[in-house]
Amino acid sequence: MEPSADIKRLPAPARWSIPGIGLLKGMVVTAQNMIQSYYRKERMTTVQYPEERAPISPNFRNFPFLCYDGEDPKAGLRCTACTICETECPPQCIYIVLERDANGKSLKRPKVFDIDVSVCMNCGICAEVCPFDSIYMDGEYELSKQDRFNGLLFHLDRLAKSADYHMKLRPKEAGEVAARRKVEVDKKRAVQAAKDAKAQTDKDMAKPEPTTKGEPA
Amino acid sequence: MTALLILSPLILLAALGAVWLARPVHAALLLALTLVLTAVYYLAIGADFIGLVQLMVYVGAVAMLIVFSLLITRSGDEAEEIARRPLVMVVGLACTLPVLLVLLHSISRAGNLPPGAAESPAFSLAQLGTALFTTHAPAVLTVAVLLTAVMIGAALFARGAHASSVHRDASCVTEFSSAPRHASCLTESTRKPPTPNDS
Amino acid sequence: MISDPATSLTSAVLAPAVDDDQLLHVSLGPQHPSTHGVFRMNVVLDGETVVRLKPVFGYLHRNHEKIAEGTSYLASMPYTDRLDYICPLSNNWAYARAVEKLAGIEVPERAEFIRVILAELTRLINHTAFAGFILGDMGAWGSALMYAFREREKILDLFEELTGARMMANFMRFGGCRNDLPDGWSAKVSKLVDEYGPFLDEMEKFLVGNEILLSRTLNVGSLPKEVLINGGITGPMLRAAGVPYDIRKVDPYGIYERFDFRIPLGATGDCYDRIMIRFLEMRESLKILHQALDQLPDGSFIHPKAKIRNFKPPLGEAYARIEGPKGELGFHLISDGSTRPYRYRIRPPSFINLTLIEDMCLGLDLADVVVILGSIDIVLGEVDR
Amino acid sequence: MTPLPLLLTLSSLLFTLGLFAVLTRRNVILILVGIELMFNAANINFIAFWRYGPPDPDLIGPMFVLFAIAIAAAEAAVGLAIILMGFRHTRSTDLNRLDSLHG
Amino acid sequence: MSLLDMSSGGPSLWAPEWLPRLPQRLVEMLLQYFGAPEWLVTTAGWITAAATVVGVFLGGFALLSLVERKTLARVQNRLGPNRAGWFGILQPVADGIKMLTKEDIVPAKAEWLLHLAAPILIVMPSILALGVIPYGREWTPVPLELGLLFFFSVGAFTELAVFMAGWASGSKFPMLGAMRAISQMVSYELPLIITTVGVVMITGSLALSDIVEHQVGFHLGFIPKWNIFTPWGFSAGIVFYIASIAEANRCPFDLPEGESEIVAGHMTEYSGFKYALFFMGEYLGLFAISGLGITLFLGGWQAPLPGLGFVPSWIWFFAKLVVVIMSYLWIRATFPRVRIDQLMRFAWLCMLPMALLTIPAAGIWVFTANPDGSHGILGWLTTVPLLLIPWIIITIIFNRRISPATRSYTFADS
Repeated sequence: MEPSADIKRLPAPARWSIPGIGLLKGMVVTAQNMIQSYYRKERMTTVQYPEERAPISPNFRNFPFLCYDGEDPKAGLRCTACTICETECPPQCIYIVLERDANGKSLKRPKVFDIDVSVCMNCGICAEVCPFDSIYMDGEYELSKQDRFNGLLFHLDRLAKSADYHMKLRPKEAGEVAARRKVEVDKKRAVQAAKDAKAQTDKDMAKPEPTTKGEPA
Repeated sequence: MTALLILSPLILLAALGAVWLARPVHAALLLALTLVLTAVYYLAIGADFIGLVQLMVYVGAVAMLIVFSLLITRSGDEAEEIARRPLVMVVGLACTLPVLLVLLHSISRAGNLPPGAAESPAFSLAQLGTALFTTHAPAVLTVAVLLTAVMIGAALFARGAHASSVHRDASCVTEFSSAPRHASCLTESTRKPPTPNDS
Repeated sequence: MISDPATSLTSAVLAPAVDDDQLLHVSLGPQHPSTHGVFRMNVVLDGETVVRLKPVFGYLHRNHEKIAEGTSYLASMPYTDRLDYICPLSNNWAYARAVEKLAGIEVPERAEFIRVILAELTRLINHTAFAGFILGDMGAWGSALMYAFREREKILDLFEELTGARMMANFMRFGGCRNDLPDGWSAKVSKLVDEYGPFLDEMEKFLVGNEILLSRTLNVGSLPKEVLINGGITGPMLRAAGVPYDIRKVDPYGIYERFDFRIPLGATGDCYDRIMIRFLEMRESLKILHQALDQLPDGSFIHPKAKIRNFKPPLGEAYARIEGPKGELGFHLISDGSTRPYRYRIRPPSFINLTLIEDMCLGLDLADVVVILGSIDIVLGEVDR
Repeated sequence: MTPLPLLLTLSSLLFTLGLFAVLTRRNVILILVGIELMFNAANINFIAFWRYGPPDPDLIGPMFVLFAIAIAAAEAAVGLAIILMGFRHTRSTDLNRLDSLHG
Repeated sequence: MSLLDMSSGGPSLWAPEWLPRLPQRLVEMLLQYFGAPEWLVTTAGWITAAATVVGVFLGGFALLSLVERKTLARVQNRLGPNRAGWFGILQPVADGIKMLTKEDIVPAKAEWLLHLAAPILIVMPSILALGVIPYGREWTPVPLELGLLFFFSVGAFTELAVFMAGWASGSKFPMLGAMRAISQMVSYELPLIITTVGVVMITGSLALSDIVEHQVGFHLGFIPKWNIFTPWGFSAGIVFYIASIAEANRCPFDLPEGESEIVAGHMTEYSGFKYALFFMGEYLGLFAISGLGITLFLGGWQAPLPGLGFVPSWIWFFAKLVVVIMSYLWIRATFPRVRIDQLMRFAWLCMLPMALLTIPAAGIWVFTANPDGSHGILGWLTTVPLLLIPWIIITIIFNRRISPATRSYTFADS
């Protein structure tokens, strides 16, 4: 790579100029900007925030939320407390405790799911790594709190948001997820139904299984 | 008379401070105060033009020059205690007190000056101008020559000083292009001993 | 170590012997309006002339490299955004390239195009903001800065639409990008690229002939080529001095070989050249953007086998570099076969460019220090890491 | 009573103070301060005699003060230039260290 | 005797020309009505007149601080302060409350007396200087015979105040700022004063109202006989304008407080109300120096075109003031700051010679005047080359020194 002979002068400095011409040109530019700021939208891009809000793109991500199906946040929570997000989270702002029944058996749902949003850096890796379509990035942004510690530590009740909310927030992504989940759930239902039918036909004593849903761990 | 009675103690106090105070900047500022108060007195007795010129030249130029020199030479912070050097004190007083006595003596003997001479009315600017360019024209010319000489002289002094410091000289820029001389500047820049401020 | 003092740069400036107590020790920073962050320079002044200058780094040290050695490869990606936060996407790219080299991952063509587009947009952002910042350092009351930020905002809006965040993009993935371009995004970029030329014209009209700017920058802060090369300076600073070194040309990466663009070179390497080189580079970036947008192929935006979780590159070592807007940005990774890098090291252009600041500033005014610092174009997030 | 004697006393005191400063100060710039005080004392005398002395139709008193002010300014400028020159050589404004006549 | 008796001499109380003096006249009449002694009436009248001027310009200061921010914001494509009150009209009040309620910090190393005196001393001369400017045909607050000299004499205190602020703070940035300020002010005061000498020579008076009266009338029926429209006056006006920017510490000569280099210069260690006083002093000084420039070169309170005499004269003065100050704002929004050595070189090698040349040019202009006061071709033929040739020389030197044309950029082949 060698300098070529292709010599090009930059816009123009004339060999002779009257002192002050360059400054006057600059003043013309500023004057143009000032006048055009009154009638050209590209010049005056200010959005007066609390009254008007700039549109948020569907991709915008802020802090994570947990998605649940149906009406009940407790019952419909997709999260299985697998702690993948907890381990992958770069600033380690997620804290999960698995809920167990009296026998110590995993109930596959979180007893505690905390996200410290004062630590979270909105990277979205938790949403990316989640295999259960449970955690997504929220678009909510007015989150300032008087209480710096407890106010910014989001618990499960604060984090859980319905699938409808997700659908409203990011229709495309949520639509894909919903379609995929529907297929999966249908398949699972079919498998389950087949299994149930088989069990029924075996007609042996099979305890009536609650048809909640079982996600593969 | 009232003005004088009010102002003269202030003038003397300020002058005393200018002579006595240890920190040079205080002394310079009190000199400025002395000159300002004197100018106020001039204004009070009707010598408006002189008073304003005194303000402009002494406060605006001379005091500023002195203060600026103190800043440049960074002697603004050193205290200079006359009182700590008794010998100097004694010699100084020994030399100045006789002068003061002689002056006061001659003033006290000058009682036979025309007493209470008709107070000169405040002069007008036109009067002053006329006098300046007729009666005193040679003096004006002389002062003009003097001031020109001073301006050139001061400029030459300053210029000589400028040339002696390497600061932003054209040669500095051209020297940069002679690479071999400065190939060492990477190591050179770390050569300085640590300064107290570096910690 | 010390050569003949008579020939050394510093002693030439210090020619009149100066007592140390006559000098003024000023600490520029860490809280100072124009140190571009928490950076500190211990300046020793004779009058207003700099006789010594010692940069003090580390006020923004965040232990990034060590943290990265304790987390998975992917978890370091969002941290690279925070290195040079003016241009996060080129940091993403450099890191992604290093990991791809380490693991031998192929990148689909479309992803390469997306990366080039983003990197060149980032270059536009950086150089535009640079012009504003340096004018601010010179004391222009923010007009140029505001114009620059106005245009930068437009690009940031596009980034937000694509990556979900304006600055902290976290967009590149090993083997591609995180998501595909949204509908109509490339059309918006085309429109922006078309409008950027007139904006650059306006900025050049505003700045190029400005007599005060000329007198502040001409012959200020230049160093001989050899010193710059020995000091490891890269990027526009080096090219302003006339050294044809641009990694996009000398060690082409990605798909830069397919594009037709040129590398502008200055002659003296003073602050004025540094400004002008950046303006010329922006024009070349626009050319690249035009070509890339025209040729943007369809296809996958990420390698189908790219792993997100449990990513374990084979044992080995890789160094990958790109031509970041500020210079050569490189990542050196050593893998021990686990999910975490054994060694993670960044070559930050801001930091290395900053190391020669004393040599550039000696013998100049305090006001020049600020301009020179501005012309180096540092971001403290990258300097201190 | 005419304030003339009072004014003359004031100016003598000022003059003496200036003289004392010139004799005792070590810093060259402060010696200049003393000289300015002495100039000022002389000026007060001129004004005093113009104002309270015999009639002065030619305005000799104010005229003298004008010229004195001009010359004092010139003197200060040149004096300080010389001091700064000396300062560049010796890095000091102490009179005791400005004793060599060569650079 | 009626309170609003018009027969007591002087023009009508309600005449627009006398409007600015209305408070003074009202106070005088009120006191006369209650039979106050003569000296009290006069003194109270003077105090009211002074208070009027100070009030007008303090209001102007508040307004300018808002207008400056709004204008700069518009130039930079922002909106500027618009939250306090309608269009941000209450922003100065909000600023004032903020400044007043802030903690007043005196550094431990500061000399508290000088530290306190500096902001006061910086406001005082500006207010004093505002007193002698003729704002209208009937409105010169203090019609001094030595008005011009008075203006520059009190202006000398500004430098002293800046020095005191810088030195008494006991800190390094203020010290650097003070050194810059002193060298800058001393250097630019010289051309500033010298350019006014030409005006004084033409007018033959140091009284500012005489200077305005001398510029009355129109050439050819429509070009005002302002000093700026003469060759020497044009040159002097340019020099005066540049020097006044420097004297008012405005961009591009705002080195003493150059915030990107020395934080805030001499004001670094100030806070709260003292800091506000510095700003007040700066803005009042800006008003004063622009007012002086208008008086000397732009015809003071006179209308710019014939037939506009029906508008009260003080309105013209303030209109001109607005134009001049807007030009300062425009410059501030555009220019970078110069460096200290360039500033000094510019002052001594360009401003001072050009200022000095206006004196002989003005002298020639007086000598070549026709007996009726008009100027023939001779005056133009002699003064124009006298002033133009140095400008050309300066242009040539300038082009040698900084020319972007010497720069060329190559492109590397791949």
